[in-house]
Amino acid sequence: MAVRVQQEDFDVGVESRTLQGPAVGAIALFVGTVRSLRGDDSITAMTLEHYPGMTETEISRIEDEARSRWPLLEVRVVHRVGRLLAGEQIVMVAVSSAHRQAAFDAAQYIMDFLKTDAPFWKAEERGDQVDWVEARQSDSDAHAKWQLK
Amino acid sequence: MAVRVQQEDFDVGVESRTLQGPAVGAIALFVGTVRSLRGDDSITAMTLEHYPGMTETEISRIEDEARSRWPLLEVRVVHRVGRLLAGEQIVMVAVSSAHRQAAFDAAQYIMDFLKTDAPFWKAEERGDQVDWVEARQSDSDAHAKWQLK
Amino acid sequence: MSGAMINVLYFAWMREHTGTASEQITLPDGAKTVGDLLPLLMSQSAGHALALKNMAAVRVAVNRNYGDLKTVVAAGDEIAFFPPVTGG
Amino acid sequence: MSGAMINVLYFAWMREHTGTASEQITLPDGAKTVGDLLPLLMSQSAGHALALKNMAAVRVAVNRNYGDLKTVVAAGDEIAFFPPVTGG
Repeated sequence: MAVRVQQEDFDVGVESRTLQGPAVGAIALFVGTVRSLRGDDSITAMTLEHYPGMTETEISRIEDEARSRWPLLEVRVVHRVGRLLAGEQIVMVAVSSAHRQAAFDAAQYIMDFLKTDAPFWKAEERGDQVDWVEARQSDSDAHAKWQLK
Repeated sequence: MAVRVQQEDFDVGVESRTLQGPAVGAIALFVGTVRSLRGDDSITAMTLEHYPGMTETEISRIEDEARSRWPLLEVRVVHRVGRLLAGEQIVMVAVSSAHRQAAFDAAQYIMDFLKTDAPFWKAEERGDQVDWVEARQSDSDAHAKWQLK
Repeated sequence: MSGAMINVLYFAWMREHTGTASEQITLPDGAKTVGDLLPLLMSQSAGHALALKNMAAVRVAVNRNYGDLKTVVAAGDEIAFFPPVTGG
Repeated sequence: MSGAMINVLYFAWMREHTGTASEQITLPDGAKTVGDLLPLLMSQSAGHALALKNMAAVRVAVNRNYGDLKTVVAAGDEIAFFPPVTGG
């Protein structure tokens, strides 16, 4: 299965190599990390929760949509759950294709839909305070732009 | 220096980690590999030559242009030269930013300009035959689209 | 007769408000859709009422597929309520 | 008097055609631009003439910056001729 939800960290180099193959000329990867600095603010950690079963289903559906739009070879999505410290890796989307445009577009498409459709929730820690993150309008906008294409 | 031209292979995981920092939320990476299968055809290896001195200057200029368009944190370009076998990594472009859109756009921009402006040349091996690769119109088109934005 | 059961899940701040991640409820007589379940669910506790009072801010899944208040429910279904997602 | 020297580089198939990666030439009297160098360069060998006959298919750099046939050259300059690039 091309989708993994796990507590453990992942190695982008190892993942990238598993996407290789004789027809592959391009691999696009995206890594999301726990951003500590937020203007004057900073967070020390976050905790990610998800809906087991539905998460994998949704991400596979997003992958299928991407494959219907672009000639992709391999697709790999790894998303961590549990408590992650500032700077840690959260998510990786990696796509291989013969040419770079398809790989870039598909990686971006999968991230945009993952952000709005995959059932994950983040709670951020600022010192002793823990707050659930609110959904961002910019993510809905990024999702919506694909409907126009 | 954010640009390296080298014969040795590189590890995408190691490179990705060096782009991390407290303000980073997104890392976009692209890896180009030696594609063996070309329809009914296949290549066994390629040899890359470049113009030492000018290569680094051109890629640094492309990086500066990208930084003037998007709020980027770290930029890393590694390009291999010499003889590479089918399936080997050729080039990596990696960009970190607070948010994913800037990282994706900048990685794609840098790749598009690297393809048309950085002085590298490829010769492909098919059995005993060695041919210099001709520049692709699609790369000029990818370059040209940025002028419209 | 023993009523038809459905399983209800809550995530993130909705789980915290309701105080439960998962509860079995009996499908009320005449209930056909997710919306028909809300009066019963909101009567479970003050926290349930708070969690479910603004359904415009809540997403619904039925058997792990996105739905809405008009999605049909049947015995054995898994109904999930959760805030807009924030992963990635 | 000893002429002002410039260094000329060739890459990829142009290097193979000319049989040289780098050559020192004396800046011809009155030569002000890259285009003014072509007659001398093309006279070096049949391979040179072949390599430089279709300048629409050739890119030019002067001191490691892109230029064209109208770019001004001076003593000590490094002039490079190469095909459209194919890296990445």
